[in-house]
Amino acid sequence: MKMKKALAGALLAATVLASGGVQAQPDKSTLVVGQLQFLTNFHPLIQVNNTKRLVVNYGLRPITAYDENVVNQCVLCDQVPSLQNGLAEVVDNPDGTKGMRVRFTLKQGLSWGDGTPVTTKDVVFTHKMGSDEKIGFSNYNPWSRASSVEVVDDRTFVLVLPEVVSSFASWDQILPVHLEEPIYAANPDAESYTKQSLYNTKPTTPGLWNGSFMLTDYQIGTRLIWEPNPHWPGAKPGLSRVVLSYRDNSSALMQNLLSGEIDAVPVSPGGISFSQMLDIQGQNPDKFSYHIADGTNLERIAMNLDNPILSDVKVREALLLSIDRNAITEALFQGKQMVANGLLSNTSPYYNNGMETYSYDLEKAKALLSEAGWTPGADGICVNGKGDRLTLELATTAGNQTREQIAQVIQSQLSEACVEISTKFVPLQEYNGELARKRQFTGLIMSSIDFSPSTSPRIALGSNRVPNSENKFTGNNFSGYKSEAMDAALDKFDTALSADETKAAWTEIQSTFAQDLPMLPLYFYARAYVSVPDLTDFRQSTYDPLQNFAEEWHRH
Amino acid sequence: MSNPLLEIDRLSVHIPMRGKGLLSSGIKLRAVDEVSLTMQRGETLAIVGESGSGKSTLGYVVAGLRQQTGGSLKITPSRPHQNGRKPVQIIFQDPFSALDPRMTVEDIIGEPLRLMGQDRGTRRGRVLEVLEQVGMPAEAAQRYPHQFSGGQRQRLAIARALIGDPELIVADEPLSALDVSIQSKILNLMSDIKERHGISYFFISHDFGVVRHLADRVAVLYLGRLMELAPADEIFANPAHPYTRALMDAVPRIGRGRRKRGQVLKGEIPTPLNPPSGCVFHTRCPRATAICSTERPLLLPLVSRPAQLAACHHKE
Amino acid sequence: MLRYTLSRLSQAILVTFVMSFLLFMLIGLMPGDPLENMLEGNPSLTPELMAQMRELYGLDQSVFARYWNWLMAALSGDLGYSSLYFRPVTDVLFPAMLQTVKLMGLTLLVSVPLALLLGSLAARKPNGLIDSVVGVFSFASISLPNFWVSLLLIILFSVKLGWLPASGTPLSAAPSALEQMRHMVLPVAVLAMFHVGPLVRYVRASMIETLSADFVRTARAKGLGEGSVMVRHALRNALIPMVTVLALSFGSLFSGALVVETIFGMLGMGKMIYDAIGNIDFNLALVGLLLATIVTLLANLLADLAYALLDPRITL
Amino acid sequence: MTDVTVAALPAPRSIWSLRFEKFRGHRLAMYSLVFLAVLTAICLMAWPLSQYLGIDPNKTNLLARFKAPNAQHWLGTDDLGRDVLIRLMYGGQVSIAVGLLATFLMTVLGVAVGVTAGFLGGRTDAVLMRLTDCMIALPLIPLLIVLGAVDLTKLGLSAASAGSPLFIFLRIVIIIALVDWTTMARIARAGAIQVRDRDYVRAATVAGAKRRYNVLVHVLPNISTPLIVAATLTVGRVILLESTLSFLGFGIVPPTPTWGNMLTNAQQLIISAPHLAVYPGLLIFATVMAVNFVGDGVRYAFDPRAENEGRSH
Repeated sequence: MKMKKALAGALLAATVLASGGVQAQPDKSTLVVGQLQFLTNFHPLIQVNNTKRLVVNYGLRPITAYDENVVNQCVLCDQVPSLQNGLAEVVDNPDGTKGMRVRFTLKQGLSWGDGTPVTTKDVVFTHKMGSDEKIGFSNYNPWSRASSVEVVDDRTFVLVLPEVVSSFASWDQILPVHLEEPIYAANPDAESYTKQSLYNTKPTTPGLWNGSFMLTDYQIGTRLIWEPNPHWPGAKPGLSRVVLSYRDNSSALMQNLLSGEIDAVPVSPGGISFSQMLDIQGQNPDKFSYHIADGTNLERIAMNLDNPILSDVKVREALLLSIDRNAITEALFQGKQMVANGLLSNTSPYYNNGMETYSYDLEKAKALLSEAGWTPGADGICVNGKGDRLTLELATTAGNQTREQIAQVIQSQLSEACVEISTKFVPLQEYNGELARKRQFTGLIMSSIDFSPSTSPRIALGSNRVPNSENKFTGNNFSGYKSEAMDAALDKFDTALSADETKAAWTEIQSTFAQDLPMLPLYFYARAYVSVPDLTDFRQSTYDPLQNFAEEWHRH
Repeated sequence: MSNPLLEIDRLSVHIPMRGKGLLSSGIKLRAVDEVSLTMQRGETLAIVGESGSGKSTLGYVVAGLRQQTGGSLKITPSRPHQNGRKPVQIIFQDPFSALDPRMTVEDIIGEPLRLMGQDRGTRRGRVLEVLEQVGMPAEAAQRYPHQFSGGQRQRLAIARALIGDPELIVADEPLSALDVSIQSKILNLMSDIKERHGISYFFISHDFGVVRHLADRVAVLYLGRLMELAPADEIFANPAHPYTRALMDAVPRIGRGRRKRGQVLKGEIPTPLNPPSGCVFHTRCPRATAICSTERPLLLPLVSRPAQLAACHHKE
Repeated sequence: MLRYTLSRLSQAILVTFVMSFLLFMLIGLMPGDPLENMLEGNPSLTPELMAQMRELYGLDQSVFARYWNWLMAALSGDLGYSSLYFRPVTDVLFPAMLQTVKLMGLTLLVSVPLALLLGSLAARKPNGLIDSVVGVFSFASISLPNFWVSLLLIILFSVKLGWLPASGTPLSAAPSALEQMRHMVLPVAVLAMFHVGPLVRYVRASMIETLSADFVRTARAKGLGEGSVMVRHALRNALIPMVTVLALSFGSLFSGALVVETIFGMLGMGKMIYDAIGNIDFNLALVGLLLATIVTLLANLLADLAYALLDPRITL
Repeated sequence: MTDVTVAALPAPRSIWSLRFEKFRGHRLAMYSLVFLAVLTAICLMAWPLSQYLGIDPNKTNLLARFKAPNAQHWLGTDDLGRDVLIRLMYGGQVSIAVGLLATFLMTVLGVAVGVTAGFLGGRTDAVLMRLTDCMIALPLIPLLIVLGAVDLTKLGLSAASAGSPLFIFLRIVIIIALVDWTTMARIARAGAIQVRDRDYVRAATVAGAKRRYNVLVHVLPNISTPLIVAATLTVGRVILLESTLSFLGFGIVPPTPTWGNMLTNAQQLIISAPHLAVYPGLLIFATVMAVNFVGDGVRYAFDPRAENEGRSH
C-alpha cells in the first residue's frame, strides 16, 4: 500500500515539474539570449574580440558605428564628420606633412547610468589611456591615431590626427572619467589596471554604462543581466530585461533554443554554427525568425611562407585549386555563406571583377604541382627531387565543429591532389598566442579575419604587420607576406579620402592578392541571428554589433 | 664421530614490537632466550613445549628461515654440499599450506633440485625415486595437490624434504594436523627414512606420545627457555623438571587412552613480552619457592644422571 | 580514538602537500605560458617588459622555488587570479562549490533511498525475479556512459517533448524553487542513475547477510511481521556501514558531476576545472583540482573514522 | 611400500576445465562472452569490409552527407559523408584495444607495486600503500583531463611525434593505467601477504629460493585468480573512461574515430541526425555491460566458496 502511495506521489510531483514547462507563459518583456564563451574580462576596450563586442555594446556605445547599410552613423555624436560637411579637414603639419582635424559634438543629454553627464572630459580621459602603451587598449579603431584632443566645450571636441587616415570618422567607446581615473592613476600598468578596473571588480556599477541598457546582475560563467539605463536620452528600450545566458557549446545552445529556454541566439561567432541554424530552420521553419545578412568576416587559411614548400606560389595556387569551396559551402551552408575569392565579397561595392579567381580544378592543381617539382610517390603523396614529402600541418581552433569539419574535408580533398595534411585542433588561447601571434605554426592555420569598412587590410597584408618583437607582435600578417607592390597599394588605401580613391586602391590590393595568394580565402561568414518570431524591430548590420540598436527591440 | 652436526650456543630471538604508527615501542618479544643445544649426526632431537614456547621459532632459525638476534648456530655437514645443495630441509604442520596448489606434484617435489639448477629431465628420475620412498605411486607426479588427502600430502612434503639429500630435517609438528590413524603411518615412514638414510630430525612437537616413538633426545622449551634436555629414555622414565612432568601428564598419548589425572598445569602461559623474573615457570610451578622468582636457574646435569640436564632449583 | 584521528589527519595533511606539489608540476606541463595567457591581447607588451614581469612573478625561477612561492601565498590566503574569468580564484570557486554541493546533495537524496529500496527488495528473495531485475539494473548503472544518457534524456525530454529544460542553471536572477527544481531534474537523474548501481549491490549484500543473522531469526521467531523485520532490524544494520560506502564513492560521484555539469552547463567545480584546463587557466585549474582532492581525502578520512567509530570490532 | 593405489586417485583434471564448466553455467556471462567475441570479430573486419565496399573511413564526401542506410553504406553516412558503420568498427577497435592494453598495463603496474609492498612488508609496504590510498582518493576524471592536457613537447618530445595518432593512442592507454592501477595493487598486495606466509614459500626458501624466485614461481600464479577477476571488470571501466575522455575532447581526437568522439560529433547534430547519437552510445553501453557480465561470470567461476571440490583430511 505504502508503495502505491509513494508511487502516486512521485507521479504527481513529476507532472507538476513537467507541466511547469508547458504552461509557463513566455515573459514578453524579457529576451533571453544564448551565448558562448563567457567574457574573460569585462573591460570594454582591453582584450576586445568578437564575443565581447556582442556583449558590451548593450551598455556602452561607440561614438560612431556602421548601420545595416554599411553607412557610418553617429551613436553618441550629433553629426558624422566628413570633408564635405567641414567637420573634418586636412591640415598641414609643422613638419610639412599632412594631418587632419576632426570635430565631434556629443549628443544632448547623454548620461552615465548614475546620472553623471557624458562630457568631453570622458573623451580626453579615454584618449589619454588609449594612447598609453602600458595600458594596451586593443579596440578596433585605435585612439592612438589622434595625437591630442582639443576641448571646445562640455560637448564639443576636436581630434588632432598627425596623419591623413581614411578611418578618421570611426571612433569607439569612451570611459567614465569620474570612476576610472582614480583607478588608472593608482594602477598605471595593464596588468594591475585591468584587475582593479571597476569593469572587473564591480561591473554592476551604473556609472560604467552610457548605453540604453546597463549591467545589473551577473553570475560568473553563467549569465549577464542587462536592464534599461534610466538616464538614457534616446528611445526608451522596448524590453525590460535582456538576459545573456552562457552555454558551453553550440549544441547546448541549440538544445536550449529548441526547448524554449532561450529566445534568441547569435550565429557564429559567439553562438550556434551556421549549419546548426540551417538544421533548425529545416525542421522548424516557422518556430523562429532567421535574420541573415552578408558579412565581412572572412574565413581563411594563413600559410607560413617561410616554409620552403609554401614559398612557391604554384604550390599555394594548387592548394586553393584542390579545395572544392563551392561544395563545402553548398553542403555545410546550403550556399548561404559565400565562397570568398579574395578579401572582399562579391557583393561589396569595392569588389574587383577583373581579378583572377580559383575555382575547383584538380587537374590544373596536379599540373601546377608537377611544374613545381612535386610528383606522386608510391603511396600517392607527392615527393620532390630531394625526396621530401609534400606534407603540411593544418591547425585550427578546437571546439568549433564547423572548423573541424572543414579541416577534415580539406585534409581529405588535398589528399586527392597528393598533398598530405595532418590536422591539429588547439585551444583558442594557445592558437591566438603561440601559434598565430608567435608564428609557431609550420604549415597552415585556419581562422577568420574581419575587414571592416574602417579597418585597413594592411593588418593582414602589410610587410610591417608580420608579427615580431619589433611591432610587439601586433598585426595579423601571420603568413609573413612581404610584397612591395602590396605595400604601395596599401599606402594608397590608407590615405584615400574619397570613395573613388578607396575603390582604386582596393582594386589594386585585390589583384595583387589574387596573384600572390598570401592566404587561401575560403568563405565569408554571414551575419545571422535566430530569435523567437515575436522579436521585432530587430536590425541586423553587416559590420558593427546589432546591440547598438537594442533599445528598438520589442516583443509582441 | 668428530664434531656435532648442529651446535647452538646461547641463541636468542628477540622480536622488537611495532608500536602504533611508525615508531618502535621499545618492547621486545623474547621468542627464544639463550638456548644452547648440540645435535649429533643421525640423532633425532625432539623439541617439546606448549604453543608459544618458541619451539617453532627455534626450528625456523635452524632451517634458516629466521635470523637469530643473539648467540650462534653452526651446522657442520659431513659431506661437502655443493651446487647449492642445502644440508637442512623442513616439513610443516599444515599439509594444505605446504604444497603450492598451482604446481604439479613433480614440480613441487623437484623444486629443491630445480633451485640447485638441475633440469627437468634429471629431476624426473629422482622425483619418482623419492615418491616411491615415501610410498606414493609414480602416477602421483602429474597430479595437483588438491587431489590428495592430508596424509598423502604430508608424504609429498616429506618427499620434497628428502629429494635434496639433506642431513637434517626440521619437522615442525608434522603430525598434529593429521588424523590419529594416519599419524602412525607417517611416523613409521619418518622413522623408516631415518634408519635408511641416516637423517637427523629436529622434531618439533607438543605430543610426548609421538616424541617417544621417534626421538633420541628431548628438549623442553618454556617461554623461549630450555627447561630440560635429556635422552628420551631418561626423560620419559624420570622427568626432572616440574614443567616436563606437567606436560607429560597433560597430553594424551597414542594408544594409551585418556590422560592421567594428576598434576595439571594451572593458568595460562605468561606473555613472552614480559616474562616472569627468575625462573620463568615459577608462576605456574607447584614446587615454586622464593628463590624461583628471583634467581634464574642454570641448565645443569642431574647428579644421578649426568646425561640429563634441567634448569630448575628443585629438580627431582 | 583521538590519537588515531590525529594520526590519520596528519597523514591526510601530508598527502595534501604532496598532491599539491604533484598537481603544481602537472599543471605547469599544460600547453602555453601562464604570463602570456594572462596578458594575451595586450599589444603594447615589449620583450623587456615581459622579462620584467617574468621576474616579478618569479617565473624565471626553478619549479621548486615557484612551488614554494605559490604555497606561501596560498597559505596566506592568496590563491591567485583566474586568467579565464579575470577574478580572484576564490571569487569563482565558492559559487561553483555551492553549485556542486547542491547537485551532489540532491543526488544523494535520490540515490540513497532508491538504493535502500531496491537493495531490500532484491535481498528479500536472493536469486528471485526481483533480485535478477535489480541485479541487471545495477550492472546497467555501472555500465552506462553518463554523457550518453544525458544526451538521450535531453533529446527526449527537452528537445522532443519540451517537458524539462536542457540546462541545469535557471536563467532569472531569483528563480523560484519550482524553477530551480525543474532545472535540476535531468542532471540529478543522470547522476543518481550512475551513483545508485554500486550502492544497490552493497545494500543487497549487506541485507542478505543481516537477514541470515541470528538476531533477525529471533525477531522473526518472535512473530514480528516481515516488513517490520526488514525495516527495524535488517535495514538499520545495513545502514550504519553505508556511511562508509557513501564517503568512499565521493570521488566517482565527483567525476560524474564533472561530466553532468559540463553537459548541462552548470558552473560547478567539475565544469570549472574542465573549463580551466581547456582554457589553460593555470591558477583556477590548480586550485580547483586541489580542492577536489582535499574534499575527497576528507571524505575518505571521515569514512575511516566513521567506520572505526561505528564498528565495535575495531578498537582504537 | 606403496600403500596408495592409483585407482584411488581422481583422474587428472585441470582447475581450468572445472572453472570453464562453472562459467558456462552463468548464462548471462556466456551470452556476453559470445557477444564480445562477435563484436570483436566484426570490428576486426573493418579493413576488409571497407575494401569490399570501397570505402575510406576518413574520406569525406560532402555530396553524400546524412545518407540513409543503403547497399554501400549499411548504416548510412555522417555529417561529412563518411560511412558510419566502418567508423563504428574502427572506433570499436580503438575502444577494445585501449581497454585491453590499459588493463594489461595497469595490471603490471599494480602487481609490481602490490607484490613489492606485500612481499617486502615493513616500511616499503607502508609507503607504497599510503601512495595507493592517495591515488584511490583522487577523482579520476579531473585527473585524467589534466593528464590529457599535458603538453608533451614541454617534456622534450617533438611536436610531430606528440601529435601522431599512434602516440595519442598510447598516451590514453598510459594515463588511464597511471591513475587506475590501485585496485590491482591492493589485490596483489593482499594476495602476496597471504602467499608470503604459506609454508610452500617457506619450504622453497629453505631449499635456497630467493625472493625473485618465490615471487615469480609461487606468488604470481597464486594471486592470478583475483587478479583475473578484477582485470575483467577493469576492462569495462577503462572502455568507459576512454570514451568519456574522448567525449570531453581530452582523449583520442578526430579524424581517428572512437565511440567517444563520435558522440561528441553527434551531440552537435542531434537535430539533423539524432540517430548518430544512438549507435556509438549503445555500443559503449552494450560492450561495457557485456564485459561486466563476463567479469561477474569469471568471479563466480573462480569463487572457491562455490567450488564443489571437497577437501578431506
